This record gives sequence, C-alpha cells and structure tokens, in this order.
Amino acid sequence: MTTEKKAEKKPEYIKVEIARPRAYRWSSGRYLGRLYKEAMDNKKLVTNRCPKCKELLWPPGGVCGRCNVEAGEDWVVMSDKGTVIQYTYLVFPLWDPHYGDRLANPYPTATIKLDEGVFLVHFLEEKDPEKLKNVKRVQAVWKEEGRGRGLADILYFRTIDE
Amino acid sequence: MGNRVAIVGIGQTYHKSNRKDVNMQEMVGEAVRAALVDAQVKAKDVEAVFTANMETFENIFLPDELMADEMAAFMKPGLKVGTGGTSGASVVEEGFHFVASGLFDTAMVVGFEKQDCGDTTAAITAAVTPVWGKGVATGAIGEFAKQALTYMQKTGAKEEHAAMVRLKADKGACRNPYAHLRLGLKSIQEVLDSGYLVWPLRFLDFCPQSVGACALILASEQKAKKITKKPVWIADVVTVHQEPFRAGSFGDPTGKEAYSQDIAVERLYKRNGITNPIKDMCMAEIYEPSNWEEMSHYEHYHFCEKNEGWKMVEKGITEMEGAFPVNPSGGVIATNPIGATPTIRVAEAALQVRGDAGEHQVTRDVHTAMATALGGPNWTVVTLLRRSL
Amino acid sequence: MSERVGIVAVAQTKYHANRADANEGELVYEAVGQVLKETGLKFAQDGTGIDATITCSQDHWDGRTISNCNVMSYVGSHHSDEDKIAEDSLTAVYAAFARVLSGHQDVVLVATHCKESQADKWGVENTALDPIFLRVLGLDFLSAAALQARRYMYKYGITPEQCAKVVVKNRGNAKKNPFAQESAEITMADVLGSQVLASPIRQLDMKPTSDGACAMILATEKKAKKLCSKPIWIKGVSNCYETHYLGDRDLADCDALVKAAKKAYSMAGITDPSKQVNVVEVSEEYSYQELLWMEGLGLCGRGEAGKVIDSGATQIGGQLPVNPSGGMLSGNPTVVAGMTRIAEGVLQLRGEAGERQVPGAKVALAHGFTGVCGQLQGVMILGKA
Amino acid sequence: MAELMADRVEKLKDLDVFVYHGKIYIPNTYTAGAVGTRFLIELREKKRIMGTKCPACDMVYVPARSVCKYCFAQLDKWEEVSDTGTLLTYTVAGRPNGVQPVDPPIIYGIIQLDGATTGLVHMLSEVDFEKLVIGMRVKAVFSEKRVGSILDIKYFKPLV
Repeated sequence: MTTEKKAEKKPEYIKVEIARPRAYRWSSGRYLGRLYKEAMDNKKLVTNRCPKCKELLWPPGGVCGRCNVEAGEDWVVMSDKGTVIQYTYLVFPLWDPHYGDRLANPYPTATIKLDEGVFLVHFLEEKDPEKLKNVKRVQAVWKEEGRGRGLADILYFRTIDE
Repeated sequence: MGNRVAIVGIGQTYHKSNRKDVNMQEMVGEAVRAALVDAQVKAKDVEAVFTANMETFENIFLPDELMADEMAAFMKPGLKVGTGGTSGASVVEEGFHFVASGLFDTAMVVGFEKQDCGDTTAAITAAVTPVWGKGVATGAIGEFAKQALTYMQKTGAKEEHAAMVRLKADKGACRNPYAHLRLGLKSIQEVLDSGYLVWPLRFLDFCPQSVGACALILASEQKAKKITKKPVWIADVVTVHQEPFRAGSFGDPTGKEAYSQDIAVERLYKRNGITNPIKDMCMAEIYEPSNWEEMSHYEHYHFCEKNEGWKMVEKGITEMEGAFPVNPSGGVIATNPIGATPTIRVAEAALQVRGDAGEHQVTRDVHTAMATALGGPNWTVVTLLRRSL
Repeated sequence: MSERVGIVAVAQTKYHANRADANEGELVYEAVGQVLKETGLKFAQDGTGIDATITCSQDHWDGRTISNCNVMSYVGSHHSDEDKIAEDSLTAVYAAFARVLSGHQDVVLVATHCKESQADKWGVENTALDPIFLRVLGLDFLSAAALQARRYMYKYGITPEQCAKVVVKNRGNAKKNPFAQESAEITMADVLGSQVLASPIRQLDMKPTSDGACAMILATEKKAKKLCSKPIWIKGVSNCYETHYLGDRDLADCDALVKAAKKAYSMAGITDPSKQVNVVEVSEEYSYQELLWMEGLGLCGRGEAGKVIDSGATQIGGQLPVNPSGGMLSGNPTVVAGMTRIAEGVLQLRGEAGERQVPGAKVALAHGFTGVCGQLQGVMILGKA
Repeated sequence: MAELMADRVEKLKDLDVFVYHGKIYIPNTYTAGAVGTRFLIELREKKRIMGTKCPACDMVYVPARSVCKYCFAQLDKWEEVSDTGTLLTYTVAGRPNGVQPVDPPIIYGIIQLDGATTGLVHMLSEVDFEKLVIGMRVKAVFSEKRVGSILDIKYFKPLV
C-alpha cells in the first residue's frame, strides 16, 4: 500500500495506489470434483447427463439449468478429441486477475467441440495464424506432471490428422 | 396491477476515461444532482435510492454504502444490484417494481462505474471462476471476437459493415456532449486502419473503458404529473437470463440455441401489443459492446430478418435520420461506464421520447422507445418507454 | 397495496464452519431444492409457477465477478427473470416483496448463499472502507465494531458481563436449533476469558466463520393460500442507510435502524413493539450488537438493553425472546444472516420451531444489516394473520 | 504477500472435491478528488487539518467533505480546525489483518477535533493502553516526511 503525490501538472490530484491480492479458496464442489479426479488420475474428461433432455452438462453439475431438474449421477467418459469450431488469439496483453499479471498468452484460445458434443474452451498448440485457418481435428495434450487442476491438466490441443 | 411509473428526472456525468478531480462518491453525486435539477425536485423529496455497480471494477466492496451521503441516500431505504453488464438496467427494474408497489412515490436509480480505479478486462475475466477455467479467459473481448467471426461467416457481412456501425456511432457521439469517445471519424477506412485488439476485433470495433454515472428519478403516476409536464412512462421491463450457450458465452455459433434477446423481446412485444417493432417503436438504444454485436442484435431484437442486420446498416435505416434510429447517443462503443451503461440507454431513450436529446435528437417523432442491456453470459434486460400510456 | 404478500416456504442449510465440500451452487441448492419440493412449484413464465428469482450474494465474498453466475443453474435463471441484490439478504426479500406487491409478479423465489470460509474476511471487509481516509489506516469491520462497542458501552453503561450474557444465551439457544453451527456449552467465564481481538471485543463476542444458504418463496395472498396451509405474512418492512463516515455518527445510537423500524412498525400497525412483537431475531455479528439493535428497534429504552438481558426477559421462556435460534453468534454467514432471521421467524409463527419454539408467537421481528457498524439496517415484521 | 500470490490445488480427504487456493489481484488507484486533495495538501504542506462547513446545518465535516449529508448542499466553505480534540471512542486492535500500516497492536480512535462537528478516525500512540479513556484530550503528531496522505498525521497522543 503506497501513497504518493502526483506532481506532473496543475492542478495536483492526490491518489492512493493499493496493490493487494485477495486470497480465496474456491471449491470445485462434488460434480466438478469428479472431473478433476478423472483428469488427474486417468487423463480423462467426464461429465454427467441430464435425465430429462439427455444432453451432457458442461461443466458437470448437480442441476441441469436448462431443464431445472436434478442431474444425478449418469456419468459419461468422453474422448479427448474434438473439432475446432472457432478460435481467436490475443494481440494485446491483458491483465489476468488470477495470475496477477499482464498476460499475452501465446496460445490461441478456441472453442472445441468434443466428439461427444460438449463444447470446451481451451488453447491450441498451433500458433501460426495462417496454419490456424486449417486446424480442424485436435486432441488434448495432457500434462505428465502436476495434474489435479481440472481443465488446466490439459496443456493445449494438438492438431491431428484424421 | 400496481401504480404506473414514470421517469421524471434524468441526469448523467460527462463520461471520460478518467476523472482525477472527483472520487467515486462525488462523481455519482454529479449525476444525482443533474437528475434532481432536471426533475426540479429536492434531495429530500426522493424517498429511496437504488444503485447498480460491479464492485470488482473498483475493488470497492459495498460501494453504495460508501457513497450514501453523496447520492442523497442518507437516512433513506435502498439497495444495490449487481448482475454484470445488465446491472444498470436491473436497477431500473427494481425501481420500477418498488414505485409500482406503492412503497415509494419517488425513487432514484443510479448506475455508475469508476473504471479508472482498476482494470476492466481483468475484472471481467474474474467472472470465470478459476476452478473452472483459469487462464483460458480473455475477458469478454475474446468471446466477442469469436462471435464477430461467426457473424461474418454466417451472414456474409464484411468488416466494412462493422466500420459503418462505428462511423454511425461516432457521428452520434460527436453530437452528444456527454459521450466519452468523440473521435470525429471521417471514413470507414479510419476504423479499418485501427490495430487489432483481439483478432478480428480492432480497437475501434470495441467499447472503451469509461468513467461515469447516470441517475434517473422515477415517480408514481400521481406524483409524476405534479413533477413534470413530460413524464416518460416505463411501460414494461423484461429480464431474461440464460445458461451460457454450450458453444460460447455471448453467442451460439451452432445456431441451435435460443437467445435471451429473442425471448425477452418476444415477451415484451406480446405484452405490449407490438407486432412490427420498427414501426410500432420509434427508436432504440441498445447495449452493443462491439460493432458486430450491434448488427447481430438487430436480428435478435427482431428489427429485421435473421442474417440481415448488416443490411440495415448498409441502407442507413438505423442512422439518426433513418426510419428506425439506433443509438443516436453514440451507444456503448462510444461510452461504457459498465454499471451505468444500461441506465444511460434508458436515459437516452427517455430523452428521445421527451424530445430533449438536443443535437442528437432523431428526425422521427419518438413516442415509443426501447432500451436494452446485455450482461452475465448473454443476459438481457429490455425496457419499453412511452410518451403516453 | 391491494393484497398481502405471504411467505409460503423457507429452508436453510445447516450452518457450518467450512463447506469446502460444496461449491456455491451445490450449497444454495440444498436450500432451494427443499422449497421447490415442499411447494411443488416449477419455474414457469406462464403464471403457473415461479415467475422470478432474486438471488443475494456478494462478488467479494464469492471471489467472482457476477457472483450469481455461481448459482444460476440451481435457481431457475434460464430464460427466466433473475436479479441479484448485493446486500444482506433481508434486503433481497424486501425487493421480492416489492415485486409481488407491485402486481408484476406473483411468485418469487429468493435464494442466498455465502461461504465465508473461502475468502479472507479482513481483506474483503477492508475494501468496503473509504480508500483514502479509512482503508489506509488498516481498519476492518472488527476494529470498527470495537469502536462502536466501546462508545455504546461507555455512553449507556453497558458492561462486558452483559455482552457476555448475550453470547451465553444465544449459544445456549443454539443447542435447540438443528441448523445452528456452534452449540457447545459456553459460560460467562469462557467468554470473558477468551482472547481480546479488538478491545472490548473478545473472540467469543464475535460470530464464528460460517458457510450456508437459505431460500424462501414469496407469493400473492391468493396464491399463498393455495400453496401453503400456513402462509406467514409480511406485515411491514423497510431498510435505511446510515452515513459511511464512522466519525459522523454517534456510534452508540443507530439512527438508521430507528428509522427503518419506525417505517416497518407503521406498515404493520405496531405502536408498542415490546408488547406487540412476540419473538425477535436480530443479526448480531458481535455480542454488543444484540443489545444495541434492541434499543434501535425500540424494544426497550435507550441504554436499557443491559438491564433487559440481566432480567432474563430475552430468554426463550422470557417476556420477549430474542434470537431463540442462537443468532449469528452461533454461526450464520454474513449476507445470509438476514434471511436466516426471517426463516426462523416464519418457523416460530408456524409453530414449527421445535425445541426453540416460543409458545403462541403471533408476530415476529427479523432484522438484518449490511456494512460497517450496521450501515444499512433492515427490519421486517412477520405476522401469522 | 508472497503467500497470497502462490496458488495451489488441494484435494479434500476422502472426497473427490478439489479446493483451489488462488487470488483475485487487480491493482487499484483511487483518486482523492479535488476536495480530498485540498485536505491532504493542507496536511502535507502546512500541517493544518481542514474541514468544510455547511452554512445551513452548521456542520463542520472533518475530513473535508463535498456534500452535507443532511441538506445535500455542496460544501465550499473551508475552515481550519484544531489539531487537538477529544477522544470519543477507541479500541486496541491486536490482530494483524495484512492491511495495517504499522504492526499491531494498533490503537484506533475517533477524535472530535476542536471546531469540528464530526469525529476523525485515526490511530493513537505514546499512551499506555490502561490510561486510555473516553473524553481524554489528544493532539495530532505529524509525520516528518509528509506525502499527502491521512497518514501524514502519524497518530494522536495524549495532551499533557
């Protein structure tokens, strides 16, 4: 916490700069926790199915928000392959409050449709804007070490020939 | 049904990128005073004060309480709402219910954001819990970028059309003394020459980060008629939230899911006998975070057929002099103090209904206007204003 | 005001020091699921079910911008009307009440949650203070409350023993409340011997860290009577802002509470609250607050709350039971506390409060506040008839 | 601070639930505005404590405020108040909260300065905890190096 005066030009206005992170202990809860567990132990993506609309929830949860019914425990193991349906890349570094830093992530973010129909937002390994245009089929590249962070257990999605 | 509710006072600050001469409380006070002057009522005549703000932007917890004195809420009832981008319209809805209920005859709603205290995109990124997707987020901007792409691919719109939207907005902003960015753009080339922020969104395609506040004084029918000769009636407010689209936060590239915008206006139009929106209504102030969103929202608000939003722009229908003007104030791409943004939409639409918008008053006579808000994961609030009920 | 507004269902989670096992959505659904099952209501936009939802949570506590995103799937937001009130949840019920009274909506769900255990309380509360003049001093809500406690005790001769009696009473009552978090037997000596945090406030004078959720459904008179055999009516409600600047007010008095109470009483036709109210639930984060709020509510004269607690009148068997639930001191999360008070009032009036039941209660008072030293005060009067 | 910046994931014992220890961190800049700035500059340059006065309500607000809470008048009449005043209430805050400017225990107090209607929240020092009493007279001690902050008043000490 610092206080400083600003004396560049008239009139002077005093400001107070406060740079202090707020700490949190966010819980995954039981449903998302199941996904974390499978990703950590088995490099697998899982989610549960709504008993009414039969759609896969994403993220997994206790209630299907679209049907307003309890989702239950109909768990499905999904493949980690999918198709890129849209992507973008950051040109201008943006402040990320969870890292507490300005971040120009080198990897493009994409919306990927997993083969089971779930859409997930993640990074692409391919960074070349020209080659990106042709990226269609992708597969998750999992971290070998230090898993236990849910979707962050996947480094990025790699282009595959299919 | 409850009492009829009218807007009887409108006030806003000059919106800027930063304000060092006032603290947050004083800035809000400026809008409050302007609204009191507009309504010709005293602070003590306002019975309750409702506020809208997103506290992560300033990192001020309970900001309404910090500024109780400055917004004339001392020793009065009130509350604060926080629903993301829609906050400034949610608060109008709460004010509408409270006055209609008979609990208050005169109440004030205040939306504000002093974004020079923090970092807007960072605060929006914090809307994603790290338990789910830390580091994957690119604020709202990345989402809007992907949507722009989808819109181009789906409808055949070109970057030039987005640039036209910007040009139209800037024309309005330059005539609106309160607008933040008044660039005096001369050609669409100037827009196309601005650098990329998040591809394919350019700096001039996207809304700025503004500092400002907007206050409205609401009154019951009986009171409104005493306060002003030109009450603007709140005919209806419809809020529709939704689960995030399966394939996106603000748009569905798969084309399979219903948009909150469609549902909101369907409810609004049906309840209020509107069959041909751009005929039955005279203008709209819509919440468009990017040029591209404006075109896509025309479609979702049923101003035109699907995939034809860009044609409305091309034909100049939504220009200030057009058949159905949209955002003559310059809109959100000119001015975006988040918590105040939807309140400003309602305020600007109300000014048009009153005929008090000055240089940016539209050519068409405005007896009915709509104001919209966008927030959360594609949540919508629509407010319908009328000169007479 | 043509019709009465009724509360047709209430549910609370059991309050707990740490619910790391559930995220916010799962937690709130523990309460929401109950009121849905109890009433059989569904979310519907055609007038046959729940017309709208009001949620109440705080971005700063949740650590998430737009904290209602945490719960939207669990509270029927999809293609429905939802609004989030960022205050103590009593104010959220106030807003729901206005919606029903306005005739715009007939049935409104209100749901609130807070997980204090997941955030840094002092860091969150410090950010509520004026950044230029208070934050830099390192003040937090506890040190501010201590300034209020000292001033109040000084001005009206309230003793630490009288404050300790509040803790002993409320923790004792908590043993009779299945939702309560802390119910260990506590003595005066325990309270007065606990660590001083910010004098005169000791560890046991302060509420414990708590996680939990609460939900209720409000309806028009007509629908309430169909939905529930024992609807409880909101007879009066108001809230009121004090100034933020602590030095601008005499902290020993609570003018905003006096004003909010006056409005709520006048709506409810109450002229002598100490006689006409049968059971009182106040939000006391600190022991002195129960006494101070009682005075602000006009349940006794200024400076007389000490004598009242000495007399035993506020015990469950006494003349005017206060916090038979055990109050916040037995562990309710901030934000949620106001609705906990209302829910407890409803249970009392329905005669469903079990061991903590105040016999024959017909009128209940619920109180909730938001902010430093009770800056936004809310009061609600509930009636059986 | 270092501890706050670190983040990690913890799996709960016996449950498939994970707890993410992380943070929200966005640096903030708050402006004091014209009125607050003038108040702070007076402290910094002249060691003067200034209030603003409402002519209608006879209130003298310290620190200076731009609005009267009672009548909503804009305040532009400045008045110097004394650096000496009466202690209205106090506390000894013993517990660190990570945001305090000095190490606890800290004595916080509300001081009504002579000439002011309102109290000023600040710190006290150079006094034994046992000797603190409401109503005691205290006087501002200014910092040697003043930067335009409310902490330019280092603390208040008993007037002897």
